[in-house]
Amino acid sequence: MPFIPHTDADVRDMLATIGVPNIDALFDEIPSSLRCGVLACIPEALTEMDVGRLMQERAAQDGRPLNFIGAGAYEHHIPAAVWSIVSRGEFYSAYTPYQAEASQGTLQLLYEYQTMIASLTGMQVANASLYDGASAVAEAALMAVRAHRRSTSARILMPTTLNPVYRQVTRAIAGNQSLNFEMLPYVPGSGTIDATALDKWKGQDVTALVIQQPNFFGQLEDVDALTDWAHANGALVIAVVNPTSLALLKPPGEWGQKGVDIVVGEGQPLGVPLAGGGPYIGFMTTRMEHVRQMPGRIVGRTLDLDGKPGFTLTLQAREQHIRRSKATSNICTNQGLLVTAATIYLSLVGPEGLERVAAASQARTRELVAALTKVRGVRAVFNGPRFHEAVLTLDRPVGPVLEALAVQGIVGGYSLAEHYPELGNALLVCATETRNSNDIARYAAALASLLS
Amino acid sequence: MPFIPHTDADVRDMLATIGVPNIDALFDEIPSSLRCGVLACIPEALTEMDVGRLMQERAAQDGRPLNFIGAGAYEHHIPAAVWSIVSRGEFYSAYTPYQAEASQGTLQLLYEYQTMIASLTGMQVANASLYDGASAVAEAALMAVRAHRRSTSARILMPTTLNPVYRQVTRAIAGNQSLNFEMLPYVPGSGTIDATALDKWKGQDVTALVIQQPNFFGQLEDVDALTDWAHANGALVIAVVNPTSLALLKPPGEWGQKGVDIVVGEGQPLGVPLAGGGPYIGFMTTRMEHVRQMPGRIVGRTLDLDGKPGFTLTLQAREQHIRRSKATSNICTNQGLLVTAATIYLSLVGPEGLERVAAASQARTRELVAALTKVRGVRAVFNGPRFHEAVLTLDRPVGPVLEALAVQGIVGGYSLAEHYPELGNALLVCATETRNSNDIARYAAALASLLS
Amino acid sequence: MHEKLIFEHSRTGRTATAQFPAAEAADIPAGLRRKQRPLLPEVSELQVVRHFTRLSQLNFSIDTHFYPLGSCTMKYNPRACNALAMLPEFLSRHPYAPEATGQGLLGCLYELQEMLLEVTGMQGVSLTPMAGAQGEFAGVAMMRAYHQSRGDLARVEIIVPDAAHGTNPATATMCGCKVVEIPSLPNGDIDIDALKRVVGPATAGIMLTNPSTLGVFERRIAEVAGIVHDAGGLLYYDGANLNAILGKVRPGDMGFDVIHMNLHKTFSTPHGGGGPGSGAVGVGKRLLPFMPIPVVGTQGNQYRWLTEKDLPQSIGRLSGFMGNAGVLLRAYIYMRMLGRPGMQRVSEYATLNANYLLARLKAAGFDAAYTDRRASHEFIITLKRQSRELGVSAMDFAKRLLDYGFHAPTTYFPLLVPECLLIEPTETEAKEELDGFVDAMIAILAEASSDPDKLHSAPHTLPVRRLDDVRAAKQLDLTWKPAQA
Amino acid sequence: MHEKLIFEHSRTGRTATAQFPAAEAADIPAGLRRKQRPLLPEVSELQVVRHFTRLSQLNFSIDTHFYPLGSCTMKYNPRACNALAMLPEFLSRHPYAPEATGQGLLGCLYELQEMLLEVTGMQGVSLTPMAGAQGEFAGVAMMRAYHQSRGDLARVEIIVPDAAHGTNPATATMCGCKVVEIPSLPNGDIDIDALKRVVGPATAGIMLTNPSTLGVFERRIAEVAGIVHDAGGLLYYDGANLNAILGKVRPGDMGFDVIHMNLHKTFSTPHGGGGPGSGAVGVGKRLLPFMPIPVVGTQGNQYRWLTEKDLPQSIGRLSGFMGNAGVLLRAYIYMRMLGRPGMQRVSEYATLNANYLLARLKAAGFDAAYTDRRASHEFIITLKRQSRELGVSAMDFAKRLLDYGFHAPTTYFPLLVPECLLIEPTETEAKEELDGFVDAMIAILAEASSDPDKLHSAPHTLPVRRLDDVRAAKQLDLTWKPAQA
Ligand SMILES: Cc1ncc(COP(=O)(O)O)c(C=O)c1O
Ligand SMILES: Cc1ncc(COP(=O)(O)O)c(C=O)c1O
Repeated sequence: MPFIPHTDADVRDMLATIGVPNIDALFDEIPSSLRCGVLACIPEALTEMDVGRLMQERAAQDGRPLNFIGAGAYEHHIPAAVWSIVSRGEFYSAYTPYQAEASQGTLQLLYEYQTMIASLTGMQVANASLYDGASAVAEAALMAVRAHRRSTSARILMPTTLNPVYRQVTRAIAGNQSLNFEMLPYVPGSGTIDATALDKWKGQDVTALVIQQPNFFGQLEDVDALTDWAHANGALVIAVVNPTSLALLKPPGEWGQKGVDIVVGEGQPLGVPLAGGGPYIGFMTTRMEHVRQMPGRIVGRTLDLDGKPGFTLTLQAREQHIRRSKATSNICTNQGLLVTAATIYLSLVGPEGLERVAAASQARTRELVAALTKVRGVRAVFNGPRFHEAVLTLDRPVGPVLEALAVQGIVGGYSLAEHYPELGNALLVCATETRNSNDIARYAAALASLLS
Repeated sequence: MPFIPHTDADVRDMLATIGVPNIDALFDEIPSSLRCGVLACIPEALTEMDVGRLMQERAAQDGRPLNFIGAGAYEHHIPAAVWSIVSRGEFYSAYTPYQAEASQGTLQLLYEYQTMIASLTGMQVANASLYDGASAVAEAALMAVRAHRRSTSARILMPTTLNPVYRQVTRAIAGNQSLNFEMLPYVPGSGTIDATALDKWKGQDVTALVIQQPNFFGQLEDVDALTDWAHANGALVIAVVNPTSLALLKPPGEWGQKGVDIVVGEGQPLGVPLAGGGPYIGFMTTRMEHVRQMPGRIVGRTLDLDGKPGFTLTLQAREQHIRRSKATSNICTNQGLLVTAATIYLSLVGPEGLERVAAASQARTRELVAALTKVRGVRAVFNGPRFHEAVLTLDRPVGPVLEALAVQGIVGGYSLAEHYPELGNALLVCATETRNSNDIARYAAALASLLS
Repeated sequence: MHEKLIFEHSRTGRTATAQFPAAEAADIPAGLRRKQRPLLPEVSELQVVRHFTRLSQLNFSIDTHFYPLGSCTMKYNPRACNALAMLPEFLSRHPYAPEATGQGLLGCLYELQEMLLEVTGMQGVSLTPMAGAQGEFAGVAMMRAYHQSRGDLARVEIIVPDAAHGTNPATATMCGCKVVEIPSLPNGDIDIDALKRVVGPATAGIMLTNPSTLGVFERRIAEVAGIVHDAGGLLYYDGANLNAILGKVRPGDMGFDVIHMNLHKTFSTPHGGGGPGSGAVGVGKRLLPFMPIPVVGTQGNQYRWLTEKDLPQSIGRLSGFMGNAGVLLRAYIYMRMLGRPGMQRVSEYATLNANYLLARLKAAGFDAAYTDRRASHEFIITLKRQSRELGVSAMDFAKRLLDYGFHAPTTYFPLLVPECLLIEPTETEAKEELDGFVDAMIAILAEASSDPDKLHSAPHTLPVRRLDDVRAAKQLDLTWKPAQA
Repeated sequence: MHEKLIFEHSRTGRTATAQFPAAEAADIPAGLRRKQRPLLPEVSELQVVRHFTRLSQLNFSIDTHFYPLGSCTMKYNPRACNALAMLPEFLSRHPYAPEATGQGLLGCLYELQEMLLEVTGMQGVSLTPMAGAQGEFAGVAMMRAYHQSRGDLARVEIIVPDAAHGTNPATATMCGCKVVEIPSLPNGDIDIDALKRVVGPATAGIMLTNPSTLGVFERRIAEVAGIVHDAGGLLYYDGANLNAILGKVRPGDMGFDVIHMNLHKTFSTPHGGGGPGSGAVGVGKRLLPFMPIPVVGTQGNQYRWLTEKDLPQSIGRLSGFMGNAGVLLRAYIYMRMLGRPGMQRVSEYATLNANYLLARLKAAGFDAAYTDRRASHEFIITLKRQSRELGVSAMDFAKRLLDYGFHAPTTYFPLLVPECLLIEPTETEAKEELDGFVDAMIAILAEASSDPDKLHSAPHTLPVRRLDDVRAAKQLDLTWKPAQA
């Protein structure tokens, strides 16, 4: 039997020990009226070999097109060492380190991760992960409401330059607790938050301002001024950041006079494959004063009976298994294995490597924009500094162009038609260090021939 | 620097400790006239990302054609667990277990392997591997000469049904020690050894008779009679076997009245990928009386200082690092990692699984032969029982047909033109459990259209 | 074995240059630039490999130890699921790549939805929730949305049994609901009278786990369903314990309106040292319009994502893209390998193992929390008596078990059973392994009399002795700081 | 930690059915059929995974420990080499598939040949030998074939220094040659006078390792070459120590006629617990026609195998197909990542590490075997003095090092240095690791005075204490036997 070790003799012995005639007798507390019949829609079992062929065929159907989308998930080089270690059974098949003494590997790694991600964002403490970047924004909004004792409005300002799906997810999750989300427009020329629009909330009770840097368009926001405005106005600041960019960009802990209050983001760029959308990593860091309001697991260093250092889950009184309905969040299972990947990735590239990855990605996008805007009918939409993403417009609807590119094995970008109809035929494109000049030339040539 | 951890400060400190001004000074014992210049033909370094792309492109060039060749290397299903464990650093990056106490993992595994492979072949003892099946035959021939004290002829009878490359390799390796290889023809109808031809050596000093089962054509030899003839004639018997087949076929230890003396073969079918020809596994088993004549590492179970069982390399006095010019072989590094794969593979499939793999492979080849011989111009050459390989002839030269099939992504078989010109347009084909009815139909259809 | 922190291996200027591109100029205005490099280790590739390989060896895991952690279903994670979910085409797929280039993946997910429908008896499935707790969130949010869509705005109370997993009440709160707790009876069943007392016009629904987290099947489930439905509430099924009933009874048939499944439990995707998980939700007819998006649908012979346009009443999106796709693939592959009879075997052998282990432990002198009940796929031992008589706690037993080479069962959950161990052996463990566990429990019980300190100070053979959790929480040390020069 | 034998986990009738096809009838005549099933374990997939994962943890390895095993070049094996050599297209390629379907693989091998030519300064390379010893065999066989092709049939003697690796004399014998041993001088150089005495008309050639296995560079190599060549013999270079001179001096330039390289050492393919290796051979002009086949050649813009048709004087084939192709791919990938300057860095930092470690050990009171010499990439410490004074052997030191978390250096080789440790740190180890090793050596030396029994009975912290090798050889237990019922 696949994965079941019992021999006939085992079963006989075990039934005798229990004192029942057969296995079915063990289900005698289930009312017979409820018992179900055969699961007719479940196919017959396949051997590993056959399921292997099936999956290979499915994979071959999808192929490996050349990708120029970012929009929240980025294709970076992942060193071979990362997943060969992540896949080790001791990481892969362990669970939440409830028994600290038997889980020092996972716990020490999480402590190392917390250190790295806190430092990367310029904050003091980090949790051990949330589900993904989008849901992390929702958790941050809820946390801000808890953490900001003097604010009663539960009003969260969200710029339209924040990833639109993050806005949707935040509403879907945090909306149930009567938070008020109000929108902040962007300046058409720069694609960054319209700071003058903030006047509307001046002197009002605002719980928190969310700032995404680089923003969804890839443009760089004036984070210092925005942070200072929020703090001056009594609001907390939630930063939403791309961890790769932080090798080059000022960390949120240093934005403005005081630095932000909560930082969240999508950790996928750090060694996690695109994988069709997940599993990824939601990360979160904050100041020490807010640590008891953080959701998620936190690992601390302590001592054992002999005075030797060791690691354990701590501040569990925030969590659902202790605090139940009063917990900071319902999160239990998180994204541990992906955090393992991120920690190994960050260790391999180190501070210099992350900087180079970031700089190369920026340079490749620069090159991409230059190449594509040479194509007749294509132009860049926004001015000003950006990281590794850019918005272009075409002289015709984007959807059919993307479909035609896909036929040629090119994934040409993300259409902004649904979320930003005001931009016309707009397209968000991205190139990381994994795209080389040939790739870019191939895309430009394909686009040129489609638009000609 | 790739893979080198030294910082500038490290280098300074280390040079100071040594007392030299720079690294180059450490090479001052090399006569300067001998120092070489830049290695102009070595390309610039690539990052892992770039070498990754390069290798992906090379791999894509080769594709994954549908394979119908065996001829000594067989495509079987390899459970995913096998290589995920084999690739663990503790197996992958360890070396020969010279320090037994720090290598119990490898040593216990080898002991388990020896047990499995000895039992599979029906013999008493096994070594921990030789390079591959071909070189194992050479080692077996040399061993037979050492082991057979009463024989002085160093005459080895090799049937033409033995893999022709094995014959070449045996000559290339053992030929230097003045062994005499004499050829034994096959019966044209059955493709098996012509027993009547043995009369020629009756009563003569023959050191050993080699028998391959199933033979190179996939046909089953009359191993009992051949073994008994050899023993009656004072010769040892060297069996060359396919380990998968031994789940169904009588093990060499039971051939004839007394069983054979040495068994060798290619262990690749046991969890080792085709991989373009290697690394594979040469296995060897024998009777206990000959153990001191065996080449290669051998692991034994013993006790430690506390009386606890443990494992260690043993009978090292046979080996080159102790016995030097009088060693049983020069082999040192062997195929340890592949043995790891084979041991895990055999543990996963177990006795029942190996039997099913063997039976399914035989059935698929039966199906293949039936389908291909329905094609006009194709016929089977030999009668009689076979395992999972068969010789067919075409109505035209094989080479161009195989090339045309390759263009369609089908690797259609191994041409026997070079080694068996007497068979005409002959082709050795094979199907294992990994080929299904669709595959076979696809091949038959392609062949039919080519030959029409 | 002790392994330094990765930062302690770091030296300024050390790099693994094979792993990143050559230097390139960045174009960032000065005011937005980072000034000081982050505290990332500067180490060689070998140091990274060695450090994390050594760290990994400090863990217990399914692949190395029996791991009977109750409520977590620590069963074998087939290696094929990992290998095949990591085929390069799947890994390199951008979630926003056109659907036409993802028919292979979407096909797998669609079939997974269909299979989950079949095993749960529900009417619709959404795969998007990223863990059990998010599945719960989706479920309760759908219940609220349902009531609101009918203008039934007063229904804000979620009834939760006292034995429920902590995520249940926490989820209700996250959905803006009020939690109403009801007690369990001494036999482990729900207190039906208490239930009757609390239901009413404010009842949004009830969250149940069946078999419950007490390790027993709620026998009066049909009655419970009737009471809640009659009061206008809905029934939520916490699917963490689906392993117990797979192919035997279906939540849909028991009257549940919504269910979340922990694919990382019943369908054996990895636990990964804490995650990732997947909390797919199944719904009955009434909740179909409210499912979280995206869901895989078909159009002609193509698969495509159903979004807000298709499900305008959806509770919305819960993740940036479409949930933990890679986890879903693993579950799909696992289900295809089990196939139809394999599904039933899961619950049969999981239940056999649990009842056998319970019978043996009872025979060895341990007390079952619910004596006259069948174990489901897990069961509870209470050490209340031993604690009183010998002064050893469930925690002491748990820590000492580690010395014997067994991961501890879940301790102190459910909260209502004193000094409890919740034990879930799963179907993939062999009888000998269970026997070895019983032997260890017997040996520890003997030590508890002869040498209780051995238990109090356990573990003795692991990389660290018992850790000071109080200190950890009081003297917070959550990140490493470089020594001041 | 102790792990049972896999056979002890076996139970009759237990299977891992996901791993093999359904039952099918086999068609074998009764007389040729197997009657009794072989002794293979009957275990579940989880049991297999758990057993071998646990076994793996009992090993020291580069990935977990500093492993300064002299003459073995235990450097970091980049993970990329493994991952990329295992791309499915390479793994699934049948060696007899048409060359047209293998241009990607053949291209890599061809370029590998070219790069090896460049680093060795030779004229031709064959990749087919499957380990160093088989490379040696190929080399000596080519020397013989050369002499025989010239009718120079008397040349059957191979000169081997006493410090040579055991494979050298063993290889000479396998090639049907006679071994003539010559001594080394106290400074580690070859005794040139002795060499002069033994060369003559029977000399087929000399096998040298340079730097020698004594860890020093043979300074008078040009003279040695002259003497042997003048006598009509050829020079064989044992490339096990190529790591010491990569990019600094080339065997071809030193006058060698043939060389084997251990790609599993210098070019960092895995050691795999004993193998696989690869012993590619390089040859000078005179030996070009004799190279073992197959070799990769070009024809037009296609790669193809050169066989007996192209090299009719070849010594022939040494393997069933074409050697350890997968190992060759790993070496190719490694070389591409190192690139031109990376080659030189290998020898520079390997030499730096060795000389640093030697300097520190000397300062700590250990005796270098060759005091006034530079270390190459490795060096020898002799514990003769400590053995005499304190009664502790090199073996005791080696075993005690294991307790300190270091794999032992090579012990008792070369045979001519008493109580020796041959130490090769390799370039991929960090200074701190070397310092830690020195600290351990100092601590052990202190123990050798204060508590020598601690050394005699070491190791103390591993899965087993010191093993009884004598018993192993006397009471042979080479396979497990089931208990008689
Ligand atoms: C009964 C029960 N409900 C819910 C959950 C929550 O699932 P997850 O951890 O995936 O969020 C768990 C898992 O721990 C559980 O055991
Ligand atoms: C000096 C020397 N020569 C030859 C060899 C033999 O190489 P291999 O083990 O690959 O056969 C070795 C390796 O151990 C060696 O160190």
